Amino acid sequence: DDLTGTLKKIRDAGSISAGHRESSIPFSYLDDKNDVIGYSQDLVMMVVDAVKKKLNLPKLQVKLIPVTSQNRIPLIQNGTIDIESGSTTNNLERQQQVAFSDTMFIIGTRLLVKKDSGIQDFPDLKGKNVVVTAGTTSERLIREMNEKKDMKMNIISAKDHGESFLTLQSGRAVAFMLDDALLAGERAKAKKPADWIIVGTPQSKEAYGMMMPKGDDQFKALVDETIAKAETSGEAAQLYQKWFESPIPPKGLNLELPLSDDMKALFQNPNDKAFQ
Amino acid sequence: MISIRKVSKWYGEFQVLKQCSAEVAGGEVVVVCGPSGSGKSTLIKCVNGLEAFQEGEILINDLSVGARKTNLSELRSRVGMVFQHFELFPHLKVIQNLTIAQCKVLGRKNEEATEKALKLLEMVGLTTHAQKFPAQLSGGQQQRVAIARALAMDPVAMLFDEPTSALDPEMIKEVLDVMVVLAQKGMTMMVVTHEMGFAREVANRVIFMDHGEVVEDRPKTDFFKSPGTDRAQQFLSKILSHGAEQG
Amino acid sequence: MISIRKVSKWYGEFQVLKQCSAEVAGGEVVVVCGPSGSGKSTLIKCVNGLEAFQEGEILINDLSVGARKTNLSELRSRVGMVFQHFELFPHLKVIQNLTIAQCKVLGRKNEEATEKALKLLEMVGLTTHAQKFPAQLSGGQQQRVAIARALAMDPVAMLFDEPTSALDPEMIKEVLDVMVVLAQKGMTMMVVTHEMGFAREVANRVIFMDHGEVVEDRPKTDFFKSPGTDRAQQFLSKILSHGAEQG
Amino acid sequence: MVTLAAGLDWSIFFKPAFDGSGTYFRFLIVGLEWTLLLSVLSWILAFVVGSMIGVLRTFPGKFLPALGTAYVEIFRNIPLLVQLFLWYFVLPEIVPGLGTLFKQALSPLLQQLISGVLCLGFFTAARVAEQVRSGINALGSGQRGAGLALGFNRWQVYRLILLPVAYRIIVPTLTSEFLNTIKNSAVASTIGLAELSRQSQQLGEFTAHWYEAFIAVTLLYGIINITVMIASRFIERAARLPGYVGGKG
Amino acid sequence: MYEFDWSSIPGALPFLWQGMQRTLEITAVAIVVGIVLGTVIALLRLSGNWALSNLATFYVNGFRSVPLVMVLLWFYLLVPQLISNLMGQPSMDIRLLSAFVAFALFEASYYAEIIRAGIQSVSRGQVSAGLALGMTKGQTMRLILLPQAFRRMIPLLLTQAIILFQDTSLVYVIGLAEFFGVAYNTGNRDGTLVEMLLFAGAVYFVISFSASMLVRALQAKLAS
Ligand SMILES: Nc1ncnc2c1ncn2[C@@H]1O[C@H](COP(=O)(O)OP(=O)(O)OP(=O)(O)O)[C@@H](O)[C@H]1O
Ligand SMILES: Nc1ncnc2c1ncn2[C@@H]1O[C@H](COP(=O)(O)OP(=O)(O)OP(=O)(O)O)[C@@H](O)[C@H]1O
Ligand SMILES: [Mg+2]
Ligand SMILES: [Mg+2]
Repeated sequence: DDLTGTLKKIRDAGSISAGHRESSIPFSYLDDKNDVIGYSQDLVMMVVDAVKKKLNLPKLQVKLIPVTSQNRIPLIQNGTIDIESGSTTNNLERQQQVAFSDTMFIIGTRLLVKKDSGIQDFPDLKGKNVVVTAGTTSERLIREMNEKKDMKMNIISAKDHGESFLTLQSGRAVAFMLDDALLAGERAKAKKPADWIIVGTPQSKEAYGMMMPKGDDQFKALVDETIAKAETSGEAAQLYQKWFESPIPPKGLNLELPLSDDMKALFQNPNDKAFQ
Repeated sequence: MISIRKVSKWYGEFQVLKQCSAEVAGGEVVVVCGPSGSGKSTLIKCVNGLEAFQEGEILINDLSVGARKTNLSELRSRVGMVFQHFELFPHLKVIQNLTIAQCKVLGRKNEEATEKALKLLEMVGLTTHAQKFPAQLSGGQQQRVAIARALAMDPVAMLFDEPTSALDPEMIKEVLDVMVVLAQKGMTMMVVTHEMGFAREVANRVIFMDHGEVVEDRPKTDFFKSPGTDRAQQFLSKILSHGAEQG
Repeated sequence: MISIRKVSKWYGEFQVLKQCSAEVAGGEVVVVCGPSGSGKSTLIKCVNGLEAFQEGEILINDLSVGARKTNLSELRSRVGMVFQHFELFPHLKVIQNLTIAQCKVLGRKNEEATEKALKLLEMVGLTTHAQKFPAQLSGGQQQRVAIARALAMDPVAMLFDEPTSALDPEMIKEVLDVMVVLAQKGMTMMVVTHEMGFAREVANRVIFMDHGEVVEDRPKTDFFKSPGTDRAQQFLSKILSHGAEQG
Repeated sequence: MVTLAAGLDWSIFFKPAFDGSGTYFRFLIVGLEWTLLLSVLSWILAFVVGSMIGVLRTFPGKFLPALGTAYVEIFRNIPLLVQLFLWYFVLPEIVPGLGTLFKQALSPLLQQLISGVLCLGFFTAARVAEQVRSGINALGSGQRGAGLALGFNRWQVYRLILLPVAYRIIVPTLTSEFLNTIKNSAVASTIGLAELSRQSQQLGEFTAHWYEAFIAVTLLYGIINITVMIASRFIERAARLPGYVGGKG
Repeated sequence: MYEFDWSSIPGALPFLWQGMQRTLEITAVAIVVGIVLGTVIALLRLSGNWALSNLATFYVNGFRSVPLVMVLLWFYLLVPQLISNLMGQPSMDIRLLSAFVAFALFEASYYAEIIRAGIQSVSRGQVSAGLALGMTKGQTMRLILLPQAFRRMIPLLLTQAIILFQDTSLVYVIGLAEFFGVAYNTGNRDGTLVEMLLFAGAVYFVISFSASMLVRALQAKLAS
């Protein structure tokens, strides 16, 4: 028949390799039984089901492979994984290297601060220490802001979100700038989550998508179709409810992040547009 | 038996051996002496092919050491060699030191090799030490084991490179005694040594080397009575003078 | 001058020195000999405090070596010591080897130290080698530098621990010659050596050690004529026999 | 691999970096500078501390060498990354007064640098100590005896006699320890220091050209390595003593 | 004052144990393959053949000049392609396989140097003695040189193995759940990074320290 690219490879191998993250709460992470769970993971499993159906392979083997921010793009490129679903921002640079599915989530970049710190918004950060995770859009944005508005901030960039939050907790920084959904996830890890709040005007919007090999229209069409159907049918909204407005493993905390207008718009009109 | 013919050797630019010639007939004992750095060790190593040389020829029982087609391993197994620093194999027991080459090179059975080894240990007076490791023996004992190890291969000739110079004075005698016995049994021997007492007792001829050259090669009595050259004269007076009042 | 009184020393369980006593008067030359491992080196190291001992007493010019209040560095700087393996400082030129302790320990000016050093190099016949590094000298030359280095501190006595046993036979004489000159100049010396020629020529007394004990301590002529003990007799016959036919 | 090589785009190194500091090439060079600064400072600390510990381990008696041994065992048997966390995150918290002062009085960059240098320095010191000890032991007891016999005190014996020669003997192993320090300095990216490996990661994140980033950083480490090795050859040659056949026989 | 929260540890213990097994697997494979390959490379370096010895030198210097993290990343990116080119989709976990390959090749370069130094530390006289008895070069190497060299190297080889054991912690960069990776991820997920790292550090210390004590005891025994 007329299968090409990834789908053909999946059928020939009898298995699909899906990349996931290990601690991107609540998108893609390991629970206390070492199972991969999360919003993005639920969505990618829908994609897997669609692949099974399309290839008529109910017993298709699913290989879950943890990836890091460093190797996720090369691993798509060299074919080790067929699809990656975590918390990867769809942007123009990355589109040069890989293909992105329809958007599964839209975030705004905001600040996590101590409740009693008195910091309400970005202008309050003048002359303060701010932590970001190295390589994130937030790092780019905050450095630009520092230059343009001459805010004299000390910008610390830590290796990963966990270490950024540790830097915040140890008092080395007064604020941690990151995607609001991930900040909510970080806050959920805190020893006293109630001590921390997310504040500030969103500085940018980012669209999360699944990554796939570039130039494989057949596979992308199948993935997009699956995501679009989930979003328009209300299944995605249910997933949202499950991961952002209910208690989640491992500690049973509720992120309490209400559905944003951007997300509502997305669910009505699925698309694969990047914001940058 | 051993015939060294106009052998020259260079290390890079530096010429260590200059047209050296010498003959050792079967059953003869030849002592080689000369100042440090004169090329004695190099010459003796050339004889069993441990060092290559660029010019000349060395024959052992009419087999040419330098020739391509000569099987060096086989040749070496028939010429025993004893080193200044014994060079026993420290990871093997004394008895294994004596049997390993018999088994691996000559292909002897282990029992046969062990029997031979024990006989030789008896000869050098070390039967009781067969199960020890070399490090557990004194220097003199180690050197006697080394001699036995070389003999175990049934060599047609033996080469010695300063076999006593790393020994304490009291141990020198026990090693020399073994060598004297060997000589008296008619073993062909080429011995680099400064022990002139030994030379006087058993050598047939003395070869004196200096700066890579064989300067003298004369019967021992001639040599000791009146060395033919000034260099040998000087050398002899130096190494004998501080022991002059001995004995 | 040096007075060793009932000194005992243990390494753990093992007793190296057993109640050793000996006296060396000013200007006297005493040779210490004995089989390997008998404790000669240990004894001589105890004399200038390089090894500690547990019992007994050693006095140098009435200063007790073992005593707490004795300034060991100062004491050592006044007793010269020469080692078997020369132990020149390889990173310093010959001249610096001779001046460094003069400057750093005795606080002499560099010019003064250099002058002294050159005088001593002349005495040992090595003036032309002042600017070389030790490794560029032969063993005999190195040992002569080592003697000069010890002399540079104006020692009241000199200790030698087998100063010639690491040397090639031809170099032994050049070192012994220097030592003979020293002895003739009236230096107090305690010399561990097997060179019986040297002992005969300059020693006043010979001390024979075995198993950590001072077995004999007698004037040299007595000692050589008829050693008082079997052990010394045996030892002498061993170390002399292989050189018996020499000279 | 062939298809991949064709897809590599080297022009990204001449595009402006995300933080406006210049091109990405310049951006990597900044990382290289931090790597070198961190490594050199750590090395100085490691050399000084390591020499002291190494000397301690060659002292007579029991107590002082045991102290040196304890140091070496502790710093050698905990993974470097864990040690870095201890220095940067844990220590300031459990030493209340000083820790708070450290966190508040110093700029973040300085905190990172100091923690990084202390961590790498003390870690490497354990390894330098072993080299120094083996260098001193290689000299045998004779040199020590000769020094003492001339009336030098213990300190002078080490300073004037033993160490100058021991250092010469261990130049090659010290070189490879320095190279290790350079490579190990990559852990400092964890606490946010913008050293070479971190910059290459940033380059990958912001341009998505991961392969180019990996290749560039691998090459840069290779270049540092070759440079240090060449430099060490010169040091070795300069330190070599005339007539002294160092090394093994 | 830092409030420690050790609550993540009990639940994570089974996974930490699994991780430790992985760690030990990688260590073991790297030691065995590393020593075998390292011996070959060391022999090549000493072979006297210009081309072979330069090739071996290049191998050793190449691996030693790049941080282990980069080696791991490279192999994780390259090994899957090579494998699938050679034998189609592998059945084994590709990360584990990459870690095996990367560590084994990397360690071989370190072992090669240790082994080379070990061989060179055996005096030349031993070679002469072997040859003088009529042994061939191969026999001399096999029966005389290598047994002595290995005996001398054992402490160094084991010490290197301890370093290797600690270095395996770096495979967390390729997302393989070995001991350190499990500890790190658990800490990261639960916000107990400091505690989990301290715990991991303690475990590494206990194991490495005990091992190095054993090595020292062995060394003392070999020396006597
Ligand atoms: N591998 C080598 N490379 C260069 N020169 C060498 C080498 N081996 C020996 N020589 C030189 O060759 C000369 C002769 O050396 P050889 O060892 O044969 O002398 P020798 O007479 O045995 O001296 P000794 O009495 O000290 O043992 C010496 O000058 C020595 O430095
Ligand atoms: N540090 C040490 N620990 C234990 N035993 C030692 C130590 N140093 C020396 N000994 C032992 O003490 C004894 C005397 O040694 P010493 O070096 O004084 O003997 P020696 O008479 O100088 O022998 P040689 O002629 O071989 O130099 C020997 O049995 C030796 O093994
Ligand atoms: Mg020789
Ligand atoms: Mg001695």
